[in-house]
Amino acid sequence: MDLSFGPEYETFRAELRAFLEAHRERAPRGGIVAAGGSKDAATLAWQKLLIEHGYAARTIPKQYGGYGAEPDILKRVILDEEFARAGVSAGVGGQGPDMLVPTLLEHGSEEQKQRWIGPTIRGEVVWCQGYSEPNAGSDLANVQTRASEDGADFVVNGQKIWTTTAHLADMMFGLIRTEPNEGKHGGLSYLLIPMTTPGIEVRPLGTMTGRAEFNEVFFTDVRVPQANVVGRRGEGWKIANTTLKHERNMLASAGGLEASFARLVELMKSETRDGRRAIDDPVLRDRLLRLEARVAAAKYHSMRMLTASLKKEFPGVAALVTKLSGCEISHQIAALAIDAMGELGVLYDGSKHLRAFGMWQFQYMFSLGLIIGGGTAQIQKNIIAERGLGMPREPKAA
Amino acid sequence: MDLSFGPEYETFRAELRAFLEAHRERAPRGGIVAAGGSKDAATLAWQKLLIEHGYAARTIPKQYGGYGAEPDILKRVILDEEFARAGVSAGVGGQGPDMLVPTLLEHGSEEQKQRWIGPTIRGEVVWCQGYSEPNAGSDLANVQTRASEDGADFVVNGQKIWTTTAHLADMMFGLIRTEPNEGKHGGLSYLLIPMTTPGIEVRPLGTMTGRAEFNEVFFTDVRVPQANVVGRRGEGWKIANTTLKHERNMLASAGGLEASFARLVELMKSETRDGRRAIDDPVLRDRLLRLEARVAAAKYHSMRMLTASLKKEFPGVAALVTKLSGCEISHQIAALAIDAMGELGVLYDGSKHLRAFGMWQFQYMFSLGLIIGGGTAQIQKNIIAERGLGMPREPKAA
Amino acid sequence: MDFALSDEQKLLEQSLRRYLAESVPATRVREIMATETAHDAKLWRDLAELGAAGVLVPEVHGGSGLALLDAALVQQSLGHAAAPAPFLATSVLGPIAFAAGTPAQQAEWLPRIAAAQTVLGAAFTELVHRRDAAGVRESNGRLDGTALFVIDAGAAAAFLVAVDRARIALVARDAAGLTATPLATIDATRRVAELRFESVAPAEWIGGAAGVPELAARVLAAGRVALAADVLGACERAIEMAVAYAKQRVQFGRPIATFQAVKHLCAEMIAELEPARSLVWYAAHAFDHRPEEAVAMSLHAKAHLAEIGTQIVRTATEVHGGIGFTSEHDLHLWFKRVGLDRQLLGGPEVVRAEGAALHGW
Amino acid sequence: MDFALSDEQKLLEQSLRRYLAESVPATRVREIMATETAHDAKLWRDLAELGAAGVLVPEVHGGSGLALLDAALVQQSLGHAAAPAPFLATSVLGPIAFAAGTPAQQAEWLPRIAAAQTVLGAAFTELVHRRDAAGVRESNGRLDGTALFVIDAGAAAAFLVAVDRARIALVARDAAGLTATPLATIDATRRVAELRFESVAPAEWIGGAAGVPELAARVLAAGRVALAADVLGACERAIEMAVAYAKQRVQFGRPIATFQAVKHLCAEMIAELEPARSLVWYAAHAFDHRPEEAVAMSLHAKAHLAEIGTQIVRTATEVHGGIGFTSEHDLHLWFKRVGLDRQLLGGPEVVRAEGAALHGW
Repeated sequence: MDLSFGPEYETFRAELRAFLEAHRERAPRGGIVAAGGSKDAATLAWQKLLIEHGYAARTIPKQYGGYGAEPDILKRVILDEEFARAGVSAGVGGQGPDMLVPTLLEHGSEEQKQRWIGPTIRGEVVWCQGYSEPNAGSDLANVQTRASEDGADFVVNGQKIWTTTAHLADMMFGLIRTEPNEGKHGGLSYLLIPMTTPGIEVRPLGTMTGRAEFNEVFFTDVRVPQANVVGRRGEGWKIANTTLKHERNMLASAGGLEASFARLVELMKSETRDGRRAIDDPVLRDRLLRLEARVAAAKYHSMRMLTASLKKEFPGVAALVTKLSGCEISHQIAALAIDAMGELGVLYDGSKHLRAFGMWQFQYMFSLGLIIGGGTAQIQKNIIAERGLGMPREPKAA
Repeated sequence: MDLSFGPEYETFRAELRAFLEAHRERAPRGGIVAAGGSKDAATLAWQKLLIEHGYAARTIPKQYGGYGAEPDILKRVILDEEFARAGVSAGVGGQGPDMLVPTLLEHGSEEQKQRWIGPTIRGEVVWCQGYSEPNAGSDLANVQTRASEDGADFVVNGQKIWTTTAHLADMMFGLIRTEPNEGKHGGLSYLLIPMTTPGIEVRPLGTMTGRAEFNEVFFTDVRVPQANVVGRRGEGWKIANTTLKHERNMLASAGGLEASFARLVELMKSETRDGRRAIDDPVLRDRLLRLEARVAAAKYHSMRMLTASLKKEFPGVAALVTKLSGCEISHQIAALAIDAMGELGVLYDGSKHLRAFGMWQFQYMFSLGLIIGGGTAQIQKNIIAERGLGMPREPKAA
Repeated sequence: MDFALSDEQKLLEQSLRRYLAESVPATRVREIMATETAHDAKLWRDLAELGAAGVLVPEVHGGSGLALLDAALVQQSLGHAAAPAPFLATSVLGPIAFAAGTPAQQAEWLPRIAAAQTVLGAAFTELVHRRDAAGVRESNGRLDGTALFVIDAGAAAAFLVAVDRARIALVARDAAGLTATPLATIDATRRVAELRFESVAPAEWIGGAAGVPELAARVLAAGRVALAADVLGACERAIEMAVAYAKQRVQFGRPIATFQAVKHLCAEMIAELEPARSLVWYAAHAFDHRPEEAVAMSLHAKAHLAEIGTQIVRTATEVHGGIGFTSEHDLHLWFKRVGLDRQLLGGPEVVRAEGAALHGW
Repeated sequence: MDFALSDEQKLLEQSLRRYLAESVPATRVREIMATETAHDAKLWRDLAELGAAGVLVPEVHGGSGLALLDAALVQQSLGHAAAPAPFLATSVLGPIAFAAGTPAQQAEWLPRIAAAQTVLGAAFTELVHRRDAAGVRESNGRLDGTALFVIDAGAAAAFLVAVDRARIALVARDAAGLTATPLATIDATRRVAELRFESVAPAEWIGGAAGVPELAARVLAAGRVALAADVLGACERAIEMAVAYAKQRVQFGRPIATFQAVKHLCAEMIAELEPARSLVWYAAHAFDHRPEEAVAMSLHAKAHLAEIGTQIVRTATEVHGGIGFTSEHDLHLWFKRVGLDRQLLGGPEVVRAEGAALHGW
């Protein structure tokens, strides 16, 4: 356990602060949330600057356009802290840099790496993820979107759902059934699909939050070169599972909880009821303290998991539980914020008196969507019990 | 919805109060908890007096030794309230009067009714229940204790567990496998077994509470007349399920929660921390109010269910959920009491400073035992979902 | 004596549910909630014909002259349908308040309520607490200040307004100096507003300018029981939807209703709901028949239903998986309805603190 | 930098676990807890040989000179074994307190702690709060009053005693005027007592009669982290037992581990425990390396582990069904150990209130 910030790190932090101070005017607006689809000139220029200084694409090898540094959690922590403190965009994020790039580094051909990693981390190519389907929600291996061979191409037909940023994306990485005779898991391939291909239609999918964070994507005779398969044909299920593990570095998610908790504290200091601040209500305050402990646990747990992953150690069941708790804590933070505001907490949609643009209700609903998404909590628990605790699978139905 | 206490009921209450005032010295000690195994002269005399006045065995037909009154919930409520208020024993209870007698009334032969109901309600014959076995816990139909025929008798071999009052009981009503070829459910009979029969051994079973509330009962070549089967052979499973429905009238259990909650309030008014009463701590008080609502819901729910059962209406899923919540509330009441006492709350075993003879820790642990007992909470939930909500059973394992 | 709904009550509930199922399905709810006031005059008149709008109005004034339990059953049915109807303010809080009114007030308003010829809004939040700088004060017969979170304000022709946190005034929507501003909430099936008073002359005081002791406590108690009943109905519906969906949705080759985890989620929902239903019945009954318990029981019902309701609509959404999170699917209507119910007239912590104070704890 | 146990720490943990598994199985725990003091001199000496008793004692005094994280790992292993050993008072609170002592005190006590040649009890409850009429006061150099819930009092040769809720005195068990009365708790693996002082001359003050600023906060923080670690170990064990039992117990013709409901109970337990482990590590680390966070993190660790610990031992009991409720089965040893840990040095509500005050909230 060594969390000391030695001189090297203090220097790193000081340089970063100076950099942010000097250049913050060049950063795109919109705070620290990494943009997932914005290709305006300011964003691309800012990302370029960040990569040059090693503040983005930090550990991506130089030959693919990254900064080529060794992984270093403490520097990762410092980066998160300082961008958050400065309230400055941390550059381009999203499913391309966070999910596709690690997958290509592990499974892609040299040609695929050369072609896609650079443009992706620079933000020039935006990706969306095509996993879920109407009948492949928690049962992801039930993917029905299929590709038949036609010369050097695949011809894809079917439908994806819950596809974030599909309306902005240049490319999709998705699971497609290419081997109809190979059973549920063995029949899938991990395919890279240009979103401009004729036959692709993107429709926004409204959710209970009232915003369209997701899309449906329809494929009708969409031609994709067979060369766009990552890894081998029929290995898509295995590769997608690796990608899921890469899903958004865990520190960032814990950092999000910390930031959200800090906003909750501010809220509870400013909202009043009969002139008394919410934070002075002992019952609400007790809930606040419970959450603070949970946020701290999530934060240090993510540091522990990241350490293990950098050391290539297998942390066992401990690695499987992060997802289950993160969204739940976010939901509970929002729930407390709403209760602290009382009737003000149910205002929405640009109402007069609305706090923080309705962020809290949005978070309350959206975090529930996340609890459901990416494999429902029920499936997560199966995985924890079976893979993590070695409990036997349910017997197959007769 | 008619909960009015009309003149008839006020008279009933006044008479009862006068009776309790006049005769309370004749009641056995030990408060209002109905004795389940005490056959001392004072108890039997008290029970006789209660039956004569219609304050016990109230709705049991006269020809079987009861008072023969029509069921009347409000009088039942008044009885519970007034015995509780007076702190006087409500007479003989336990598994004989509460479970066996309703079963005999419904399924017993005329001879069985004549023979057993009178002595049971008078407290002269004490019963224990023989359902659970080491390998038939949540899976009750897995009963292995078996009876082979030998002339007019059965010869019983096997083992029961979790048998309360077995060490005091004259008789057991139990599930015994009499039809080895009839499958899990169809092979059981509901058998009345004299506990004095040679070959029966009762061993106390210690629990985490530190007391022996339960027993194990071992059967070695125990001879029981075949005439002691209630209903028909092989119908034991069906009959036992009726008995489970009779299990201790539900008002009493809600009444127990109310009494326990009242004690909790008293406790929180007397326990202090740095001179401040527990009830003045807003966080503990909030938990108290949450529980008060739950206790009230349980109380009125039990009145609703009792009304339905007296009208012979089927209340559907609503009837299946009582058990799940009752023990849980009891557990939570005790948990709050312990937290309100802090370190004093973990004292036990006659320690100096111990509150209420350690009742709260006992309740905390024992209610957990009850949550587990009588079909674990997990099984209860299956029943609620399948019988109550019509959800399909799990497919059989291949 | 018995603890059950009467045959008449069952009939009322059945006829309402049948009407709402046929005439106000979710598609219709969505149409009504998309209008400016979320008010459907025909639906409102139909409710009058079914005896719902005037359920609490004395027969002499053209109503059914029933009790709060009956009103709670109506509210529950409305919650079950997520029906946009100004029942809470107009048909529950209105008649309860006017019961303390003058004969003239009663004669003027109660028949119109029973016939669904008017809509009332209720500005009672201040009876619970003040948020921000809200507050309506009276001085020299004039009202000044702001009332927040006015219930059923969409199509209201007049407002019942808590003044100085104790008295209740009746103010016409078009009174000089009164401005109503809609406040958008998560639940579009009902309309909440802010009222701004600038030297408004109150049309009337309910029970005289000096106020009626206990009137504030009475309207709050009735309103809270009604909100609890609304949650009850909404949760019934959410559970019905979850169970039905689980039976038809196939994953891993079988209906998800066969998975123990899904079953147990459903079992936990119903196990919470059924005792809560008994509590709501009793709280409503106590309002008319056990006055000494009425306030305490209204607090328990409100707080308890808010807590379990929030949990149930969340669980129902989880059982649905992704589809329950879409705006296309109807489930979120109930999710949001419960969200608003939870906070109106006091969130659960607030209500429990009142309960403790009532006990003298 | 890394957030992980060092190889040395893993080794320490492994050697302790191996020793405890072999030498202090539940059968042995039951034997020791049945004795009057629940103290096993051999076990205590063995812990010294394994470097556990002196884990916090500086090397110059014969200890390992390690940090609170190492001590927490020892405590966690003891919790995992439900081992009866006076580690908390003697080896955690003792060295932390003596660090503020005089060189003479250190030279006298620390080597004996490291060698397991003595046992200390800790009367620190008053630093948190007073229950009943407890309280130890100093007047003219004499101590009077009562200290409740003295930790590890069974075989203690001397007691560290909070006086006037701020200073810490060291009093020999056989001091004139001191009476120790055992208090029986649900957890028989550790012994708690009441101390009665009647004009007792304190043997020593730690850090002088004027007291050491922050010393009280420091011992409390260390003690709370250790108690959190004890819960962590106990819960690990409870989960191991539940998972193992579920794999072998057959009902309805298959191991209950194949039932989704049982699986999910186990998944929920471990999902709570693993992040909590990271929190305990950090809280222990902060004690030595992030002084500005040390107190806050000790409060979080104590309260959070108490809450999830109570839930986990309950769930583990439910997974076991009836057998887990018997005294014959060992599970209740951990159930009760967590029950005592929850309340010692402040229950969760108490600790969270301190946390809020620390924030200035």
